[in-house]
Formats: sequence, C-alpha cells, structure tokens
Amino acid sequence: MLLNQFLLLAAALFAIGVYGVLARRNGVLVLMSIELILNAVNINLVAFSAVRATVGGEVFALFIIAVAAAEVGVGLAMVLLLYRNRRSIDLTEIDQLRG
Amino acid sequence: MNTLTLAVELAYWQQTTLRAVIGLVAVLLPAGTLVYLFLFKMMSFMQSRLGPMEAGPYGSLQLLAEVGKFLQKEDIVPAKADRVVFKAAPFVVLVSTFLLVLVIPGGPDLVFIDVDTGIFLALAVSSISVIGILMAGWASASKYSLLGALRATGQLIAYELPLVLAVMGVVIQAGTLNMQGIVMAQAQGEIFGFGGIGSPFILTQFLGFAIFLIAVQAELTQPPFDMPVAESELVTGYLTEYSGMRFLMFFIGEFATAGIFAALASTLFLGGWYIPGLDPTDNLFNVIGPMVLMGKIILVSFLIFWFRFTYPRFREDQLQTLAWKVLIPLSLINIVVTGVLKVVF
Amino acid sequence: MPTPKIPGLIKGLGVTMRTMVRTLTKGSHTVQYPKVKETPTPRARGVIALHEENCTSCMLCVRECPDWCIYIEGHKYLAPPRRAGGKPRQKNALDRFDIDYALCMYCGICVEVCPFEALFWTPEFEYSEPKIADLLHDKSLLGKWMETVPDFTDYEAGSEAKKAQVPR
Amino acid sequence: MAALQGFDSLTSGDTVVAQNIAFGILAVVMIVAALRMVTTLNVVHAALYLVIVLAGAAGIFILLGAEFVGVTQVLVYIGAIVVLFLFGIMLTRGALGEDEEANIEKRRMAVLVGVLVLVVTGGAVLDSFGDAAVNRAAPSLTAEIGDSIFSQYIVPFEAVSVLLLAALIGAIVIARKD
Amino acid sequence: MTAATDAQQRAYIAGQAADARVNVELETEGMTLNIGPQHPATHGTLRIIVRLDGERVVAAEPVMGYMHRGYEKLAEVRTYPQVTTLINRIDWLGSFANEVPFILAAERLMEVEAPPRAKWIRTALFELSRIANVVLFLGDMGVQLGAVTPVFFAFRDREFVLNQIEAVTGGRFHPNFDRIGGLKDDLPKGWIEETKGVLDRIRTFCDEMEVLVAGNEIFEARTRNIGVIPADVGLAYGMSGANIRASGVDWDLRRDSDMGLAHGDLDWKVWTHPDGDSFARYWVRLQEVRESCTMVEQCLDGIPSGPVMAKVPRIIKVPAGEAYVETENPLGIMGYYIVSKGELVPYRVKIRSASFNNVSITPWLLEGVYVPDVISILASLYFILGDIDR
Repeated sequence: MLLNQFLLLAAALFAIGVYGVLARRNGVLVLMSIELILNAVNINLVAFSAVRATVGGEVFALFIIAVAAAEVGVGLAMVLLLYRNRRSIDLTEIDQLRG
Repeated sequence: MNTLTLAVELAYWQQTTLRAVIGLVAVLLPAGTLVYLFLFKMMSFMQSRLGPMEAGPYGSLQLLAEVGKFLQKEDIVPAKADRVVFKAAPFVVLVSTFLLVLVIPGGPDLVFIDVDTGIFLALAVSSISVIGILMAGWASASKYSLLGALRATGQLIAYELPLVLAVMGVVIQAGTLNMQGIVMAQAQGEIFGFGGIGSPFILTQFLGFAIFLIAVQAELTQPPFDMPVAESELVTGYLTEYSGMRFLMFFIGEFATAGIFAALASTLFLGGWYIPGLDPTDNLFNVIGPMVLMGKIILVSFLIFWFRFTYPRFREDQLQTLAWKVLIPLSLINIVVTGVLKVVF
Repeated sequence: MPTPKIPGLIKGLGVTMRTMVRTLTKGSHTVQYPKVKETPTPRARGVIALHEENCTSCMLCVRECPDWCIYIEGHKYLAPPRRAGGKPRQKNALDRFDIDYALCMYCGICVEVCPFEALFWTPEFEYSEPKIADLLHDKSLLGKWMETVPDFTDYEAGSEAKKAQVPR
Repeated sequence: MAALQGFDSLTSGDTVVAQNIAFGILAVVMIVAALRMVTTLNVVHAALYLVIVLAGAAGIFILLGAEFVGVTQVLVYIGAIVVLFLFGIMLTRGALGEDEEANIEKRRMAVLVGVLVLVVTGGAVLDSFGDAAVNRAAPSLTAEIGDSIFSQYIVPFEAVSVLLLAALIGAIVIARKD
Repeated sequence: MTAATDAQQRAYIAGQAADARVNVELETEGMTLNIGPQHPATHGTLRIIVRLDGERVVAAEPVMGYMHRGYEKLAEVRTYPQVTTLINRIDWLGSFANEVPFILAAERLMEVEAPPRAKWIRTALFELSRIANVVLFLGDMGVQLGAVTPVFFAFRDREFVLNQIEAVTGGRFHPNFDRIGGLKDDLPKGWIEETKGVLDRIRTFCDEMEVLVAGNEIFEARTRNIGVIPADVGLAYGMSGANIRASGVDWDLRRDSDMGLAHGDLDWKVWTHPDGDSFARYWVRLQEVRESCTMVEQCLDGIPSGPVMAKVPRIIKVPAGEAYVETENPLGIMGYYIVSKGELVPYRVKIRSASFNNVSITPWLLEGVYVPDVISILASLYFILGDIDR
C-alpha cells in the first residue's frame, strides 16, 4: 500500500467536508461536515504514523477524537439553544449577535 | 498468531469460511439454548406452568417452530415509515451481536481474532446496536417507537459507562486487554499465594462482577431495566412496528447478545474456558473449552434471566439515578482500590 | 430513589425459585389439555341436554330465553284414549327442538323455567365446530347429551332443598 | 478484521493484494457515503451516512495497523458522537423534516472551494510523497500507545481531559434554560 | 356558556398551557400521545389522550365509551331474571357481586327478604368474587410495572376460587345465581371443606405477593408518593372502595350501611392507609383480600340451616315504585336505581358503577407525572372496562 492512497482519500473527505460546511445551512449538518474534516485529518495522522512506524500519530488521532467529542457536545448544545430561540436551526439566520 | 490446530493445513479462504460458520454457530447456539432453557422452560416453571411441550420432546423443537412461524409472517412496513432505514435497522443490531462474539476465546487456540484490544473492542462494538435501535425507532414513524428508541439510547449510553468501568478492575488485575490474556491470568494467577484454583476474578472483583451484571441487564433492556421495550407502557417500544423476519432478527439479537454478554462475564470473572486443576496450555482445552464456557454461560445467564422474571421495572429517572449515583461511583472506587492494591502487591 | 435494601429483592428471588422447584418436583398447576382433561364440577353449565319425553313443547323456554336461541316447532294430535271408550286426548308432538349454541350465553334460564324437567345441564364442553352453523344442535343431538348428565349432587348439611332426580 | 487475520496466513504478496482490495472497497464506500451525507436533504439519513463514513475510517485505521485507534473510533464516534447527533435531531423535532437546500449560487461556490481544496492538497500530496509505502509488519501495540500517552504526551493528555470537562460543563450551561 | 363550548374552552386553555409550559432542563417539543383505545395497559378499550412534554404529562383526558353496551337500555326490555344474567357482565371479574345490589333493590321493591341461609351464602359468594377480582389486581399490578411472574400466580390461584364459585353456581364467570328472594340452589356437599382449602391457598398467595411485589424495593420506588390522592379530592371526584380507603377515608358500606347481607354478623376490619399513593392502594387491596378470606371462613362456619328461597311468585312482577341499593363491590360502590311500573320488565335501571367514578379523577391525577407513572397509577386505580362503560 502506498501512503498516497490514504492521503488522497483523506483529501477527498476533507474537500467533501469543506463543501458541506459551506453549502449546508442546517446547523447539525454543518457539525457533521466538521466531523468529516476531522476524520480526514485522523486518517492522515495514522497513515503518517504507520509510515514512520511510531505511535505518535496514533496518539494524536486519539486526542483529536476526544476533542471532536467535546466539540460535538458544545456544538449540539448551541444548536439546541438556537432551535429554542428561533424555532429553526438554519445557520444563515444567525447573522446578528442579538439573541 | 491464531492458527487452528487441525490435522490438515487449510487454505486461507477455507479457514475464513470455517471461522464464519463457527461464528454463526457460536452466536446462534447459545441464543437458542438460552431461549429454550430460560425463556421457555425456566420462566414457565417459575410461573407454575409447563411451557411448550408439543414440538419435540418437552417442546425442545419449539424454537424452530417459532422461527418458522416468524418467517411465514408478512413483512409489514408502515406506510409513513422510512423504508430503507426501517428495513436496515435489525441488521445493524445483528452486526453488533456478531462482532461481539469475535473476541471471546473458546480454548487456548480457539479464537476468532486474537487482538490486543480484546475486551475494549467488545465494548466498542456493543455500542453499535444503539444506532440500530435509534434507526428502528425513528424509521417506524410511530410515537411509541420513537419514545422507546430515545429511552433505549439514554439507557444504553448511561450503562455503557458502568459496564466499561466494571471491566477496568479486571483489566488492571490481569494487566492486559486481551481476552486470552485475561483467561490465562486467571488460570495461572494465585490469590495471596494460594494458586490451587487459579484466580477467578469473581473472588477479587466481586463488586465489579455485580456491577457488570447489573449493567449487562440494562444493556440487554431486560427487566428491571426494560423501559425501552416496556409492553405495558410503550407497547414494546421500538419493536412495535416490526413483524415477521425483522422482528425475529431483533429477537435473535437480544438473546444472542444475552448469551455473549454472559460469555464475556464468564470470561472476565469466572475464568472463561478454564476449569481449575488442569494445565491451561493443555490441548485438551481446545476440545472441552467451549463446553466449559457454555456451562458458565448458562450459569451466568441463569442469574440474568432469574432477575428478568422476578423484578418489576424502574422508571427512567430512577434508572439514570442508579447508574450515575450508585454504579459509576462504586465502579470508580473499585478501580481505585484495585489499582492501589495492584501497585502495593 | 431510596438505597436498595437487599432483603426485599432477594426474598422475591426466593419466591420464584421456590415456585420453580415446586413445579419441577410436584408438577405444574396447568394440564396439557387434549392429553389430560380436567373434570368440571357436576353443576358446570357446559351444554344443555333434552329429555324429549318430558317436553310438551309449551314454549316457556323459548319465551324466557334472553337470546332467543331456542327454536321449537310442534303440532297437536289426538292420541288414542287411555281408557277404552274415553275421549281421545289432545297431545303436543315435538317436531323440532333446536338450540343454537352460537347464540346461547349459558345463563340457564331455560333449564330453570322448564316446568316438566325436560332440560338439564351437563358439564360436557367439547363440542366446538369448525363451522358456526354446526353449533345448532337439533333434538337428536340434544337427546344424546342426556347420557352425560350427572346425577344431582347431595346438599351441604343444613339444607332444606330437595334433591331432584335425573330421568334416565 | 479480515485483513488483519491475513497477516500470518497469507504470503506477503497476497497480503498486499488483499489489503489493496480492502482499501479500495473502503475508500469507494466512504467517499460515496460522504457525498451523500453532504447532499441528502434528510438530516437523519445524513447522520446514518456519517456512520458509514466513520465505520469506513475505523476500517482504514485497522488496515493501517492502528487497532486501538480503530476501536476507539467505533466506541467514541459511532457509539457516542453519532448517537448524540441522532438524539439531538430527534429531540428537536423541527429538524426532523426535510432540510431545504441552499441556493444555487452558494452551492456553486462551495463546490468550487471543495474542488480547489482537493486539487491543491492532492497535488501537494502527490508531489511530496510520490512512492512512500506503508509497510508496517505488525499492528502497533496498545501498550506502546498507553506508555507514550502517559509519558511523552502527558501534558496534552491532561489538557484534553480539562477540555472535555470544560466542554461538558459548557454544554450543560448552554443547553440549560433557567 | 353551554357545556360544549365550556369543554372546548377548557381544552383550548389546556393546549395553551401545554404550549407555554417548558421543560426547564432541556426544552423539547410537546407531543400528543394516545394511550389506548388499544393499549396493553388499559386492559380493554379505555383511551387516554395525554399531552406530553418530554416524558412528562401536561394534560390527560380519558375518553370512555369504546365498549359501551347499553346495559341500562337493555335492562328495560328484559324481565328481572333476565337482567340478572345481563349484569353479570358489567364487572366481569367479580361477576357475582354485580347481581347482589340489583337483586337487593328488586327485593326491596317486592318487599320480600331472603332467608338467613341465603343471605349467608350470598355473603360468602360475594366475598369470594371479591377475592377472585382483587387477586387478579394484585398480580396485574406487577405486570403493569414489568414483573411478568405475579400475574401468572394470580391467574393460577384465582382459578381455585373460580372453581369453587363454579361448583356452587355452575358458571365460572357468569354465575347468574342470585334470585329475587334467595338463591337458585343450595350448596353442594363437601363445598365448605374445599373452600377452606382454597382460602389457605389465597392466603399463601397474599404472602407471596407481599414478598414478590409489595416488598420489592423497585416496586416501592415506583409506587410510593406516586399518584397521591388526598381524601377530599378523592371524595369530590366520587371515588369509592379501596381507592378512597387508601387515602385514609374509613368508609366501607359493608360496615357502614345495612346492605342486606350478613356482614354485620361477621368479625372483620376495614383497612385504610394514610398515604393515598399507588402503593397504599395496592397495600389496602392486599389486606382486603386477606380480610375477605377470614370473612368467607366465618361465613362457612356460621351458615344457618333453612331454605335458600323465600316465597315468591313464579312469574315475577315487581310492584310500582323505585328503589336504590348500593353495595361495596370489589371495585367500589355499585348501586342500582330501579324504577318499576309494576310490569314484567323494569321501567328504568340506572347503574352506578365504581370504575366510572374512579377513572374520572385521571385528568387531575395524571397532570405532571411521567409516562411510566401513568401506567402505574392507572393500574393502581384498578378499573374494569366493563364497569366503566357498561
């Protein structure tokens, strides 16, 4: 297996994630797209770690998974708050800082 | 790593097929046995009746009759349901069950995969079934199903924690996540210098065992934790809209998972395929190991089903209170004590 | 939630375990019906039997039946006089006596109102039919049930009721 | 898992073929699922597609010999994060229905940016790591990962635990309504 | 304001209140859930519309009448003996007890009185049918809370009671044994002895239930302080029977009024419980079954000898007049108001059944409880659908 195939897969996922973040208006879907991006990064880290035969990359992937969990928790809480205040989770609607 | 000690050398695909077949048997056989022994017979005896008696001697073929009945039934999909998700949900639950069985060793050389992460893998794949349950509940387009699925999710997530934490004590004591390693640690260990019966962790980790059993009961959504499928409240919750083969798959999933969790409990706490007094590396265990394990599975699941047939169910908030305020602190204490003792001795 | 006290939970387990042991050693309380049959009490209202000789087709049972499930047809005929030279007697002949058990609700009013003791309860209960129309029992079938009518039971001490006899 | 078992039983040449086939299947499934995820209008379906992508990623990790990361991926992502998503979606039933698609112009721009990202990073990757091969003899040991977390990476580890705690409290504070 | 618009108004206000009320923890959407008419917990066809916020009930409204069979109207075209077979089917679990108040009312109109032996046997059967009825509740409460085993015990031991009832009356469920002026028949030989054995079984059953259900900590956690009915509210809603005795009201018609049965000659106790919650209702019924056992036992020992039937004409025509008789039935107070114009059939029969009033409290009682508690509260109120809808 070549390193490139993993990196290209990760790049594809990253690009799809970027598209999702930019194109979707639904807050939950944006969060999911961010997860996609984080996963692409994880694949990269683990692939590099495999090439160099160390565990450093893997440890970082683990950290990213933990951070992603935290991010989803806070993100979903914000989406819920948004839904509560606006009865909608369309992110284009929160273009002002007023509650 | 893992080669089956057989007289003939098998090609890779042959080995893989063999593994798949054994895996099927390893899931379905305990499930069938448990359903017959406990759901049909023990429950009936506890209620002063006989249970099925007609199909086969003492109704032993009743299960096949039931399967036949379910297969004949029409596969109904509610009109407003999300067809694809609705149909896929039971498979997701079954996938979780079949992945679970992979880590359980049946003898010194009888393993499906001998991975480093062993018990961790088992606990990880056991959480896949939550997705299946949520899919089933949401796709049914029924309020009862959705409520049941939400309850199930809350419950399974809450009890995943005590489950994992209860196992931690064993892992600390054995010094490995590998299931085979845990069995060996129990077979070769000794309790304060006395090694006559090895060191089944139930003796040193009784608290862990108790917490594990309670958490398993909750993971299986069995009484006293059966709110997600409570018939008198939610009309069997996320199973409400299922019929025929797909209901059967949920059913198999439930009892196969019961068997596998019992197998996990016996591997972690009762010494798995090992019986005291023999050499654990003996080739004999490749033959009698699965049977010993089966015996222990029946023993542990007897407890599980005994509770099931005796107790009424908790309420959602009481269940969460029990998990967060009782089980998790207790298992944390257990971990700390085990860790300290491990370092001291 | 109060802290769980062990005894209640454990004692509950004991009850189910005791029941299991009792079922295993002394047998269950249920019976395997077609193979083992329980005998109902003699008074059980299973099916109504007709003692045709006693019936005068007086139609009392038909009128009193809340479900109108009894059908009687008869005709009058002149029977030869009992004594030679007497007048011929007018008698009622029973052409049809049907009870539709698809309608019957087993209240027993017909048996009770019968002034000539022509109807009797029997505890027999195995007469289900695949077709609902077959539940209409005619006079010959109702007569056959007579064989299964048990004798009336004795009364408990202190009773002043008189024990009736079943005509055979 | 199948690929892992192959290590001992297959000759090294066969292993590579098997691994490449496994990778190919996983990659195609992941990319298709990811595309469906960002384009589907049904939020629950999107979450389920996300499950497929994440499971595929777990497979990729195992293919790369990083068992522990793969299992953690299943436990945390599939077992917790996606469930959290689904839970959130089902609790706010307003989000359950069909989501309306963004306007054409915005979508076009997003496609443009996505393709640009792909081209740039892909080009860079191809340029830099032309023929570097992944050749790990055996899966990395869990014990090794544990050791390095608690020695070399102890500070980030502690930082992550604090972050998790902060996120926990933050989520409760945000979502609670007093 | 007419009644219809009044009800609409209240429904509208309830809806507004439901919309305005939010869960402080995490706001979730309101949802209307139909519990019933086909639902395992309503054992029949009761429908309860609950508006939920999360799993908390904001408003509940019972909808009755899915099983209405028009007994009051049917009774107007039935002769008095025929009405007896009809009303067996109102509370189908304690069917003999249904006959008693009707027969007593008719007897009052006809100014006949059953001979003492008939009264004592009536009392024994009355209490036996109470046992048959409430025993099932004791097991059913377990199954509503998720314990599968108690209900099988209940069915098992109820069977013995039903056998005894069948041995006397000929019918397990629909005895049709009471007659104006006495009873259809006397006791068969050996019945008293057998019944005493059955009573021992029932006592054992009560002990088992005390351990398996009432003594279970989970059961207590599910029922203590759940569905508390204060005495005044319960009385205002017209509740009766064990439901109101569990709220501390010491009121039992068997003791407090002369029902025309032999209860006054027996030595027994009215059980009450101060709490008024679901557990209290279970506990009171458990004690009542035990008390009924002692009552039946005393009846069996004390049956006077004599006839079981007073002198009544063969064709029963009840003189013109009206009478209302209520008795303490297994589910609560059951009363029959009979208006006669001196014909073969009653002119009007009004049935006051206990369950109808007991269920009427649900909108008040279910507000603010969780969905699982809806089930346990409904189970503890113990209604029979036939007794609600008639």
